[in-house]
Amino acid sequence: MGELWSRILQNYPYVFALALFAIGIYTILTHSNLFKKVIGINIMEGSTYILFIAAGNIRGGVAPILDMGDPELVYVHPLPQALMLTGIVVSVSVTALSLALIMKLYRFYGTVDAKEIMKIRSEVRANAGRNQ
Amino acid sequence: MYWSLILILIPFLGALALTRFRDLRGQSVVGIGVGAITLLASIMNFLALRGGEVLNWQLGSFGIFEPCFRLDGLTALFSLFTAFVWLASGIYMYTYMQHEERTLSFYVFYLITLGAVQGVFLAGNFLTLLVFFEIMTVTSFFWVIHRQDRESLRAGYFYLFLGIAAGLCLAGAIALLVASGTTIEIGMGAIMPTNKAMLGWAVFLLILGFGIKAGMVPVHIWLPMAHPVAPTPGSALLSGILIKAGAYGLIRTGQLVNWGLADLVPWLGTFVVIVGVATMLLGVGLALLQSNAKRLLAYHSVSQMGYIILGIGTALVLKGQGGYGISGAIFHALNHALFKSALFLGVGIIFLGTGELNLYKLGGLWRRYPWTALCMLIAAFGITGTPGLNGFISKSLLHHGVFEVALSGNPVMVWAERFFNVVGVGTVASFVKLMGLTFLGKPKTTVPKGTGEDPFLATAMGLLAIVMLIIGIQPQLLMDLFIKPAAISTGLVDLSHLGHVDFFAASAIWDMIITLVIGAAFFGFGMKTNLFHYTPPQWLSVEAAGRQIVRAYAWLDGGVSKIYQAVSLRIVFNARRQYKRMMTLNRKLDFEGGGIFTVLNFSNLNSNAFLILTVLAALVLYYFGSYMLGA
Amino acid sequence: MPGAISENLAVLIVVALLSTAYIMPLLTKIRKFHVAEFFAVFMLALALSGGVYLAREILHNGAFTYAVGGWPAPWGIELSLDAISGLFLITVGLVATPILLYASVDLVKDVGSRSRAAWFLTLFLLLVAALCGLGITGDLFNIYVMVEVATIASCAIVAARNDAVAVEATFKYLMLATIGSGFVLLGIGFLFVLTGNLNMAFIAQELSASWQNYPTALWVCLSFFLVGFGVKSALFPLHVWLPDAHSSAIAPSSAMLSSLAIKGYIIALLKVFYVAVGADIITRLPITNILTVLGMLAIIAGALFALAQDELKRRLAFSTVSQVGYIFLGIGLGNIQGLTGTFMHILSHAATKSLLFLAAGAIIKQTGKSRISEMAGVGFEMPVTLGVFAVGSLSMIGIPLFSGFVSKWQLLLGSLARGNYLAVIVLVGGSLLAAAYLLPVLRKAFFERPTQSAAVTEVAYVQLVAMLFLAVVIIMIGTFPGVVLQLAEQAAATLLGLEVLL
Amino acid sequence: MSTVLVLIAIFSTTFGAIWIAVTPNEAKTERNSVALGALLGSAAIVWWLLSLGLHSGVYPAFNIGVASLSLSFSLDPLGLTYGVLASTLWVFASVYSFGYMDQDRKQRQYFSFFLLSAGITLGIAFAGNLFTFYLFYELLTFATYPLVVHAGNKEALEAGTKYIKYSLTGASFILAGIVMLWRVTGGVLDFGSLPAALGSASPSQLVVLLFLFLIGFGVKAAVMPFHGWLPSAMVAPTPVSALLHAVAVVNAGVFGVLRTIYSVFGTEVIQSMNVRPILLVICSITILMGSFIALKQDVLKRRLAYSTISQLAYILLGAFMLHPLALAGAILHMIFHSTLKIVLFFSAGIVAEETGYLKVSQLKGVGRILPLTLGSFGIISLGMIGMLPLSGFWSKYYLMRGSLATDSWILLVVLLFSGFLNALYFIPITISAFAGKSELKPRQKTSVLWLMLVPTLALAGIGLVFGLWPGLTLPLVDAVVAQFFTL
Repeated sequence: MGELWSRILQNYPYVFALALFAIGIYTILTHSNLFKKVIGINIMEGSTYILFIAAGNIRGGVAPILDMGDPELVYVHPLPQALMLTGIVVSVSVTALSLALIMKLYRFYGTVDAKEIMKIRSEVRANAGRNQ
Repeated sequence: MYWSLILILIPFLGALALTRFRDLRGQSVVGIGVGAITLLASIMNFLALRGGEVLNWQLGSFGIFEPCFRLDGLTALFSLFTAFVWLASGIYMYTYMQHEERTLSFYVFYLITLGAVQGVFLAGNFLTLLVFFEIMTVTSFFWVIHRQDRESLRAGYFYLFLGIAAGLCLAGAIALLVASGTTIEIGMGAIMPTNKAMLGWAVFLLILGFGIKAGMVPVHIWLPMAHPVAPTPGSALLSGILIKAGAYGLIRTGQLVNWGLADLVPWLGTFVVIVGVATMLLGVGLALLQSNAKRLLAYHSVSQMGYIILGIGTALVLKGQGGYGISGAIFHALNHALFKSALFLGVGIIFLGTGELNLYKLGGLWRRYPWTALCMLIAAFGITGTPGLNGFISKSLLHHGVFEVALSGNPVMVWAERFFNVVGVGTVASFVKLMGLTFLGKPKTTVPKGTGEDPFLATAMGLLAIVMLIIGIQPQLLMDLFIKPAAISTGLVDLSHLGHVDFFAASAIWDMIITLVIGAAFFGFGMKTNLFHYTPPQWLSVEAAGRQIVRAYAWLDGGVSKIYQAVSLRIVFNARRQYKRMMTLNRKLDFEGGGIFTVLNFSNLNSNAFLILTVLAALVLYYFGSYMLGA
Repeated sequence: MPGAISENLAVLIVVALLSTAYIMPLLTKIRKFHVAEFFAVFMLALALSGGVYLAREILHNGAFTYAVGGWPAPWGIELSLDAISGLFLITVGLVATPILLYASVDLVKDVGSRSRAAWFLTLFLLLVAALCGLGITGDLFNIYVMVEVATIASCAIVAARNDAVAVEATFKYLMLATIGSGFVLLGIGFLFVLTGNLNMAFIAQELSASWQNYPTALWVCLSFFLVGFGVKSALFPLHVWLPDAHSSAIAPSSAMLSSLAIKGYIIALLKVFYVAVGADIITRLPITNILTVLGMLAIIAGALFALAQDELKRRLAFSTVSQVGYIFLGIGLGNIQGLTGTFMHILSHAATKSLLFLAAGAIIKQTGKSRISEMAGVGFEMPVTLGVFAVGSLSMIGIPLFSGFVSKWQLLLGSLARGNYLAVIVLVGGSLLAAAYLLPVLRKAFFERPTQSAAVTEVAYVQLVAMLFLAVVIIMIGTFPGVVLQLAEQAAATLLGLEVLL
Repeated sequence: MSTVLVLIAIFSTTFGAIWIAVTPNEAKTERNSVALGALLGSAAIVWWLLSLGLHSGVYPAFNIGVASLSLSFSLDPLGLTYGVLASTLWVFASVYSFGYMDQDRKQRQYFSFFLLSAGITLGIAFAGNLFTFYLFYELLTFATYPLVVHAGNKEALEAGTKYIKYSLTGASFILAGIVMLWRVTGGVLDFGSLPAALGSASPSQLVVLLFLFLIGFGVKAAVMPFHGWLPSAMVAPTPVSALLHAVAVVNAGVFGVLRTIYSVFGTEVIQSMNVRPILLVICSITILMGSFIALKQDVLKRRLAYSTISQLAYILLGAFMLHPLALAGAILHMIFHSTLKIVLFFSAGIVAEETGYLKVSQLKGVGRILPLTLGSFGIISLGMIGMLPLSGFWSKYYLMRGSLATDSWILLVVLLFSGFLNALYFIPITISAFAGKSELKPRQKTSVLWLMLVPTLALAGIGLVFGLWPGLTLPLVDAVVAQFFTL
């Protein structure tokens, strides 16, 4: 048991990241407001950044700039950081796209609440279903 | 051989030619002409085998099917009297057909059937025989339904279906014969069959098949129905000739098993004897009860065929010693052809005049129809076996045969001998009835003018009568000329005692006279006690049994189909319902408001995300589960 | 082809497509917008020819890797060009070109305005480029990037048709896809944590050495990948977004999504499972059985859902779910025939489903009827369209001489090789169900009297040409599968790490 | 050379179909001439190939395509029998259709699919491996579907759906069987080398395989549990029902069974599996039940359909007896039953066209109006019963001999009894047609009627000729028997 605790304490960034991820998912699930869903998405992706950075980080490591002078320097793994930059870009674009869509939806349905939208749409579809 | 070809082909060609003639006169001329040609051809055939050799020839080999023909004493005899009777009835039809409609079709089938029958007699192996046999069945069927009223159609169906059954039996028999490693050549005896059981069944099927044609009990039912309803010439030929095809086949069957020598089919002889006796008894018994002249004659055909079958049976029992039986059978076939057709023709003449077939409504017609009465009287004496007429000869031959088997002391055979005499008595009685009620007494019906005898009818009757007389007076001549060669060609071993048969021995004649007297007495007794009006209960008849079978089948079939319907409908119905259910379920999964399915609803974002998580959780849990179980 | 190009051909294809994509918006102002469209089509055709060239190279000289910018792995980005990428490049080019050709006819009318049309082209080309990238990439970083690009692009082209249903569907698609990519990212993160590498070859080495030490972690990350890619490629229980998205988009978008977009993620999944993690590990884990089961479920359930639909495009969308099941079944079988079947089915389903969607779009556009029950007698008015629709249906059912049969055949062999008789039954039953939901359309169209005969004409010749091209592709693959089959077998062999059988 | 000829024989009709499909619906003469020409051409080539094979023993065999699934064609006596039969009868049926379809609106569709299915049938006949066989078998279903639903009304569509359902299900059984076979034999599908390759299979595998194939083909051969589609498919135009549902399609199923038994498994394997009793019992049940059900049908074509079901079982019976004589009987029955049954259908079609009567109970006295039609019907129906001098007898004769040679007596009884049942349901049709009086007026013979009448009479004549000269088929039958039995 204690051994488990110690493991968790060693890898606390990962635990933290997973917790954040769960929170993000939870947000997406529980909130029917589209904006909140988008926020949830962002939280979720944020958690992954933490995960990567933590994985790439080394205690006392410096930025990976080649320096012939000092061979003992420890570099931080650059790859995850690069990846995360991309990830940030991606999440931004996703957010932008989803916000645009939400605007359109508001224009069409007059609401940003998923349940409302569902109700309206299902009525339309149900009528269609009845016709067939 | 060319004459045989002519025998078979000319009728078919004649039938083709007939279709050109629209008028009755032309048609009948063609009919008579063809009949004459066939008669000539059969005579030539007869002359062709003086010296008693056997002529065989193949009509080319068509691979699977090798039609081959055979000409020997038996064949020649049968084809000869066939052609003769056919000619006679052809002449008769010249007048008779003026009172019928659709004469063309009748004439066409009349000729085709002639060719077919000749083919049956001339066939050299059972396949060839079967070809003509089937043709004969179908074409003669059209005689039966010629009137096309309900009764004749019903009779026709019986006739055709039983005929087809006979054909199928023969087909099966042929297959069995081939499989049993024996020959299907006609006129050959089976030698060393590889499979005796198969041979036995083959012979049984042959007996059945030919027996159906020969009106053998219990498959005789078609005969009393079919013969009366046909137009008179048709009845005459059906009764006179076509059933002889069955008899011919039976004789050949006997020959196939070497007349019981080497016991290929042990049970055969006794079986045939019993069947023969049964046929005789039943035929004559029912004949006594008939009031319709034609039906009476038809039942007599049954009983006379019984005589022939009995003769064959005795020959089979005596294993090659049965010269009497077989020659009697052949002789009786010839005689029966003559007098039965004569009788039918005579009745037909009366029917033309009076339009009446019920004996009890006829009477005193001998003034009106003297010539007919005379010829019919001769024929009646013939069939009752009065000394001095043809029937007497053949019957005494048969009686010799039966007597010989009876000597063996086997109770069956003894009783056969006794029944033989009883049937004789019955025959006499019924013919006294026929002749007496028809011609004697006071007239009960008025006969319109111009419907009496005319030369053609008279000629037809006369021809037959004369031949009968000749046979009756000169039996030995006939024996040497026709019967012996025929009997020889049936492969009999011993014919020595046929040479010196004393037909007119006092004892034989005495017996016959006694029979006649008893018969007459019995007729008187029957008339007094209204015995002849007794109708046997329906359930006794074979038809009734058949009807029961049909009803049972219908019941069974109805039940089965009901069950089938119920089950299949149920299945289909359930399948439909389940399908509908599934489809509605799918729609619910697809639309909002799916009741309990809202959780999985495809259009609902939250539930979808939830679904994804559950899948993930399921995966991980599955792994841990297996992990724990594994560890 | 000059050496400089042929060496860098792999990356050139992607780059060319990307740059074309970015040019498109600039072409809005030119007088004849068709020029722009045909330019795009032309670029796609070029990409196709490049893909064919690469495939030939790979077939003859074997697979090779290409270090982008000359930086070797693990620092540089590595493209691994093997039979898989060759096959997928061909697939993408072969299918995307006719789709865009079809779209180009009245794109402006479909999406509303010229500028929107131009942006549509951009997104389309972006999608194609991303798919090509997925085909040729060799490390997880790239996979992630390409997956994201593909996701966003496909979402956007769904929304291209500017109406409520489309947008709503798009939003849902976006949300779920993002969750999916979140999982994918987590999975990549796990792999990175476990191995410290993002290059698949290296990861494979690391894992094969030391995977027994942390099976649980590996399993969890595999599940992340499965769910993440499963969502994006509409594996059965996760397919929920697909019907809405694919049925509400305009015909070319639906065709593109249903036939190619999904396959991109499947290729990615294959690479992760079989290249990064390695065939021996995967086949030893129960995940393959899970894939098989899910695949069978997908085949049956998708078909049943399709049966229930009356809207033609929706029915086709659900049929996609069912067909994806075949692909996953093949992945789960994990033997050479099964994976060959998977690749063949990726190709044949791409061609077939795009053909069906295009034909359906043509019907709906010309007759204005979107429901099957209204389509009585359409076949007499649009014989060519319905004819190619018939070709597509037969291929989907898996009639010999059509491409569908080849893949089904391989899958059947694979499942028998696995001794999985249930899979055999499911495959056969699945094709029967396909007949059940596709043939009624033809029956309606060809053999039932039209209710009222509106004067309906065929679509434009260019569109007919596009559809006929796809039909010919289907029949050619079905009749002479030789080369393609060889490529697919080689791809399967590469995945399984067998030496290439030629 | 002969390779090319085979391809021409198969695909000439296909080209004809395309040609017809592009000719306008009005160009009747062009269409008819194209159809007749294509069919005659292919039939002539098939006959030539047959004579070549029979005289010089040269049977062309070749492959198309690459990789594992190659289309392979190889001719053999069995295939040629079916091919000759189908292509010849197709010619007659096309002439008949010219008359029958004279007033039809969708003649173009009809004739193109008519020709298409002719080519496909030849493909089935000449297929050299199971895959090719399956391919054409599958295609046949789709090519004949339009002919079945030609009427376009509700009933026809339902019948067509039923047809498709049954056929596709059967075909999927076959597909499963083929794949399994592929596994078992390691990729050998050629008929020539299959029996040898099956040596390694385990008994259980063999049984599963056999039943997969038999069920698959049994659907098209209308064996009893799977016969449901045949009677309902009778809504098709008469030439179609005649050709497809008495000759081509059903015989394709029968042919498939023959292939399965003799070319795929080989007699030794089947013998060793001792499944023979089961199969024979199924066939006997089909024979008898078919006849019994036919007795109750009042619609003429349905009655014919059930009689077809029972007659096809004869062929299967012969195939399952695994004896040279029985096989000869099966082949003969395949030939003779087709030639006879097609006449019956043609006559029924003429009656329906001329008088509009479909029911047996309506036929009273029609024989007076259409004497030739009903006459040929009556004569040929005697052949179906198995009466000489008609060809039907000889096949039954050989079947009976086969059943005796294999010591299965009961089959002899079954054959005879079903023959009698045939009589029970065929004879009354003719009799009532000729006996009764009909209120219809006899009409003059139009050219259309002659177009329908001539093939009917010709085929009836052929039936008679075969009855008197059954040896004409002997070389073919001998070749087939010698192909599978070493005598």
